[in-house]
Amino acid sequence: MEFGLSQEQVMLQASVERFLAGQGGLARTRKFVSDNETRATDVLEGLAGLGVTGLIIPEDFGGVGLSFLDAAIVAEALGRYVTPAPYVGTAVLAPLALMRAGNESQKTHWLPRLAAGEVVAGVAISESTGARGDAGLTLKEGKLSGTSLFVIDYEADVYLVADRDGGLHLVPADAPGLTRTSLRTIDGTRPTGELTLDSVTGEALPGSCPAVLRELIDVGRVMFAADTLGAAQDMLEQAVAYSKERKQFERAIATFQAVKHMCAEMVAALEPCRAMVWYAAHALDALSAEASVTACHAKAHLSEVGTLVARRATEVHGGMGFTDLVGLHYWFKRIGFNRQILGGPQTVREDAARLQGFAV
Amino acid sequence: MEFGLSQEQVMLQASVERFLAGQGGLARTRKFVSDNETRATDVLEGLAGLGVTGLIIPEDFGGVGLSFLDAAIVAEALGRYVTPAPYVGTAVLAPLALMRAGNESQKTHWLPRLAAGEVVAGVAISESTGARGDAGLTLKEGKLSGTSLFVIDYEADVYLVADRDGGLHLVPADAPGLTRTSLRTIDGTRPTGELTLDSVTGEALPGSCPAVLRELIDVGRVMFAADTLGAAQDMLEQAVAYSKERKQFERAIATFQAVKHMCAEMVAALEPCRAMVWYAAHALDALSAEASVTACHAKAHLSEVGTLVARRATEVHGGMGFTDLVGLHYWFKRIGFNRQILGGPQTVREDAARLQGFAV
Amino acid sequence: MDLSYGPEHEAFRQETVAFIEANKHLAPRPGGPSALAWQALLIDRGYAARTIPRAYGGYGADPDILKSRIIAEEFARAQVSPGLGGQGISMLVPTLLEMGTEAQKVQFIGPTLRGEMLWCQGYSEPNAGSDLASLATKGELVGEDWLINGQKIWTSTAHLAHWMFCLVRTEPEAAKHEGISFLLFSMETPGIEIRPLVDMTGAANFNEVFFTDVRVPQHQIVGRRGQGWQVANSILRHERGSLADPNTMLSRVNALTDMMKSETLDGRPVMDNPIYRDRLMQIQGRVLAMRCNDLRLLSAAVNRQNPGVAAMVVKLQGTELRHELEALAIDVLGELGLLYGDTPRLRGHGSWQRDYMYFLGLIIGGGTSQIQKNIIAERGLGMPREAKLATA
Amino acid sequence: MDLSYGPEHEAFRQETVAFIEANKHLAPRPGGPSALAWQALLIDRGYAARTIPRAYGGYGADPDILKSRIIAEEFARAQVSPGLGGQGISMLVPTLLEMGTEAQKVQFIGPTLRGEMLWCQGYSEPNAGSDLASLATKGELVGEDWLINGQKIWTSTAHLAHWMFCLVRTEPEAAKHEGISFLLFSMETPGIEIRPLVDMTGAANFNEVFFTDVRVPQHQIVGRRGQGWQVANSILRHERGSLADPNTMLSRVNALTDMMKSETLDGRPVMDNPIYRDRLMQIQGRVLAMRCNDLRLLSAAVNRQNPGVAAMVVKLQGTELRHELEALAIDVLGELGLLYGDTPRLRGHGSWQRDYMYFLGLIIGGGTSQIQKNIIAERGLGMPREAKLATA
Repeated sequence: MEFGLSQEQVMLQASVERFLAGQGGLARTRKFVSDNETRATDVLEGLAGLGVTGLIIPEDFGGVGLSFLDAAIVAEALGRYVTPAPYVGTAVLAPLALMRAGNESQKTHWLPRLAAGEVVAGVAISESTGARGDAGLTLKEGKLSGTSLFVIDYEADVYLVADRDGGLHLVPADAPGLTRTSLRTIDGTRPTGELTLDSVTGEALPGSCPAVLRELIDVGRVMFAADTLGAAQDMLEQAVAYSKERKQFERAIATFQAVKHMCAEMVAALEPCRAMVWYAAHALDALSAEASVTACHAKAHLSEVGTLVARRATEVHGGMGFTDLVGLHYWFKRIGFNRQILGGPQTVREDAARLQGFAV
Repeated sequence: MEFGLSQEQVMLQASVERFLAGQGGLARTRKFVSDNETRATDVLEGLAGLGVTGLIIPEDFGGVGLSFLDAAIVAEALGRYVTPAPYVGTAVLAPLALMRAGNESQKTHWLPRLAAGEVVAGVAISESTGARGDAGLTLKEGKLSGTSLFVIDYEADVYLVADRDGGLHLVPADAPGLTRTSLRTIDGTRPTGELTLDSVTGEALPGSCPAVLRELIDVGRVMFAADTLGAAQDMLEQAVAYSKERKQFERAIATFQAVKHMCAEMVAALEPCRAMVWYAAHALDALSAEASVTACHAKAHLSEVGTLVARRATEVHGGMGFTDLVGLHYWFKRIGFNRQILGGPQTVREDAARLQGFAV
Repeated sequence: MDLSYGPEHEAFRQETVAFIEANKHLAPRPGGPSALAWQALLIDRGYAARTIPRAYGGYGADPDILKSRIIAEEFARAQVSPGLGGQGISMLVPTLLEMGTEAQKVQFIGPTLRGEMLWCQGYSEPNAGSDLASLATKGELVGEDWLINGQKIWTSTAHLAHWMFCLVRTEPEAAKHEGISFLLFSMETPGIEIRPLVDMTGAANFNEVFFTDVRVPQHQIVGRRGQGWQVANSILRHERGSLADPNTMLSRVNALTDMMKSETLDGRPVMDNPIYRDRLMQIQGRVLAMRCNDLRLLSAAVNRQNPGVAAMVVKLQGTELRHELEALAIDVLGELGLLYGDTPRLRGHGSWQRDYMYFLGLIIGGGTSQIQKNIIAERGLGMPREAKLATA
Repeated sequence: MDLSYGPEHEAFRQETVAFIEANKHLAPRPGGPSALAWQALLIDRGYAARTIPRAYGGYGADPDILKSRIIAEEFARAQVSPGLGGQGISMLVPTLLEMGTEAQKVQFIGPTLRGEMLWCQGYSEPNAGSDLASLATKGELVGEDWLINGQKIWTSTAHLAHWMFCLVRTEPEAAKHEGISFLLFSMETPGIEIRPLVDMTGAANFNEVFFTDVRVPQHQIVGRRGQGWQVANSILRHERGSLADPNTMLSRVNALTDMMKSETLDGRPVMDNPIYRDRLMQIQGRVLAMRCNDLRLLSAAVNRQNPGVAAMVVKLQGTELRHELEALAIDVLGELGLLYGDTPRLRGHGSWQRDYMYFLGLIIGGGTSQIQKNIIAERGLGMPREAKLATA
């Protein structure tokens, strides 16, 4: 009985965090955003050096063959440092799709490149969790047409796209008939955008099936939940530290009961989320019967708690929290992004209800 | 421009409150509950003496011909004193139904008796806001059959009942084929129960129509909202007073920021509700286009705020709030009753959405 | 209960409507008539600076709250500019009328009303936020001048303003609230540096302002030395309620309603989703409560009654409600609700996200929600002030 | 990550299951076997009083958190009584083992474990609730006896208990926390009066206990004079987490789910209502978080790690969550949710309303939510203690 992280996992997370801190943390993020960078190559290379880009890819294909729990604690670290690097798409979902549904030549071609960080893969599956307007991709006579919005890790070399029937395809960024349009969101650390396909010839993953798409969604949701965990934990810590420093009425504001209770409410809501994210990630690895419902709950619950913490931590900072000076808003906005991507809380909870047969 | 109560209205409410205080307040309520009284005749007579039983009945029929706003401020007073007397059914909804849909002989027979407080009328319309299980009344060949639950002012001499098609009927308490079953709820101040009808001959109100039933529901909702306003206001005042008296850690607990903020949150939520109840009642009187939606919002919003205040006021009292010693739970439970009767907040909000064409 | 404004006021409303109809082509717009000319016309006809004495450049009418409300309502309904606002007109002018010298009134009120003199407010400092009275910007009397050194923050329009009204600590020996003076000075005085303060919305809605040996003539003080706290406090309260106007909230609810009808998710209007619909109804109900409360406040003002706690809760409830309203819009839009800035597919010009953040700023600004709750508990409910701390 | 209990413990689970299967006919029930005989069997076989030394009437096993958990799980699963509980077994016995004299251990532990000696706890007083250390019940040494005068409140099972463990102020001159002693006495001692304390659920779950010249032999003290606060505090913490067991919450969620499938509104199952369904999913998700947190605490206990703040938040979050869960059930039932007591159409034996109120009591009791937040902020987040007040 050992519910928690192994020594190796603690070390993995620590080494990623050490790298992210060393690489500049918030300063690096600010630069990425203000310079309109599209790919933080230095960060990506550093992460590749730590094995992060090949984290879940089997060793046979050049990766390190670790678990979803390992992937989740890396996501947590990236959230904590509001890191502007591609991850959930390129390091988790795209490799996973290839591992589950790719044929040998696809695996042999793509997985080692992804593992090495030589190639970045975007993932276009957001219509599978709810299509806005007329978005959606249709496969007709082997050609893909339509639009897919909110591509995860949009600034990519190749895209994994899902069609309306759940089929998965690889589409290179320079494929004829593919038009890319960048979409700016509040979260400058997560480039996103839309793909418009006009009779594009993609490369189908032959093992595609609803179960694989389902797993992609589940895994993606847990990763964004983990990202929120890290971001919210950092905001909480910043708020507590600030409250001990900041003086008003001749005393540190941390001595005011209202401020203490705001912080207590934050940690009381957030701390159980840590175990929840661990459990949900472990369920992806080892408890398949529970994995989908647990992923939904982790995503929805972390979104709600993350929103609460983002707001309260800002409030504890008073006016400073609202400014760009302390940069707290990078975390606030990242949590906001994580809330909506792959389905907002209500959408995801309805999914949980459906999975249990409570709704049609 | 005068948004608020007239001098006469202020005096009316004050005289009702003075009577209720003089008649014993909480002590009278405790006796009513512990002795399992079915009708607080003394209270009813006193209210009749003040004109409350005939408040909205025209002077021609022995009443005082006042408005729904007057009826609402009386409801508020009754809530404030957790008064165990019939009111919403017998003094408001039954007279209203007769005034709107009764023929002259029905009006002449019933209204003066209701106004005098000689007769108590129960109102059985809860299935019109949501039928539980197989509850509901069917009219077939002039005979009423079926069950109606949660009769308002159940301990009555005559019942106003609604059938499944919205037809309204009067059924005397001793009508052949009528079986009455008392239902105990948390709120001991509001006797309720169910009626089972087996081919009962009622007296139809000839002017019955969906619009009249709609008005009954709207008016009833505003009255229960007003009752919650009074009950919640009293709980808030009790909490503030207690916090100034109660000492822990060598100081009045009112000096603790956590306690102050709990009280501030209560009043901040509750104070705008006063204007809302006034407005909703006035809309029943004079703004017919808005009346139904406004009634829904008043009922739903007061239910939510009432629940918050009931809980927080109890918390401010600490352990004492949980005991029977201070009797705070009479208010807590009355607010709980008001929340569910004639539709809980979600049901009522969906009604508001339907009325605006947002839902089917 | 009488929600009508009465015949005299209804006639005034007709007049107002007619004026707007006849003159709206003169209202300012990019490339069109200027805001200053429009302001002059409005003052001349009594639709701006209505109750300011003619001697100081106003219209000189008797105060009539309903007429003021009617003007606000009708200009809003017609979506025509109601003239100039800003802290000079809304805060400094009333202050001068109450506490200024005759010379100050003559010098400052007219140009301010006409829009020739724009003001910014120098109150908050980095270490004096909720605890404003601990402000440390120093004013020392050197010869005939105040010599000012220090820093202000949250100064909106500092980069546009001609003048500043400013709280400065002039009596360092006095008790905290008694050592402050209220000074007026030109923003062109040497020694003033303005730095824009970018906030989470991405805009620089505010500034930091730094003072290095800024010289201000001795007479440019309002009230007496050390009386600045009282001067400032008499108008601070006006600022708070205006942050959460329920009529603006209602138009946001209506915009949200329209959006929920037109946006689709998986091919169905979002309004068909009962959960979002229920949240919309919750918000609509709460906005209705605040609108009713606002009617009550208006009525109290007209009838010269003290609205008590009903007025104190407006800022706390209103800013929170507005923040939640915007949050619902974002949830309803899902990923589309994340879009911000210059981007395709942007909804509502980005206003949902902007106001979601901006109203979080307002929950904090102008007296944080925590400070508001203290005030409501102490002044509204008569609960005791925070117990005094032992001097450590 | 390893959620298995390992082969040794799985074998132990098999044994436990087999024991329950073979012996459940001996479990107490109305008109059947007695609770005392069952308790004796459980102790004899190591399913109760498992780690209490044999010398004092226990089973004498080494502590093994997983085995204790397995026992709890399997008895719960089989819905068979896990033996006696109560404040004697859960609170006094651990206290005596740690701080009692040999004579006290011998005298009290055995009969307590066997259920022959029931205890109640005399801690809270009307003026000593959140501020327990301000308790005023007086113990004066008169000859060889403590002479006790005062009053306790919130004393559950006082009317059933044979003995009380009680905090009494014996050193009125000492500092607040240093003047308290921990005394044991029989409830049959003359001068004790018990009054039932009816609460909002309508039940008398608690009592008030009054002491008038109650004489307690001098040696019936645990620890030294004035050391009572430390004695009591070492076990108070254990009480708090147990108020919000996530596995109990899970069974309530399941009961609520079943109810939502079976109840109908306007002819359709309530589960078809998307708004109630969403609220159910919210609660289910939050319960899941607390269950995961509980696994983490178990793992920390097994591996002798300090769970830190993860343990401190259980009472605050759990009681709130349980209260909201019951509130949802009431809303789902609508008017049916109001029914309470002996009445037709009652749902869930009235448990929804009862637990809704009872858990509001628990939000307050055992350290109010406000006190919990203080503790979490100070001990969990290292925020400073409440600043000292000036002596007025």
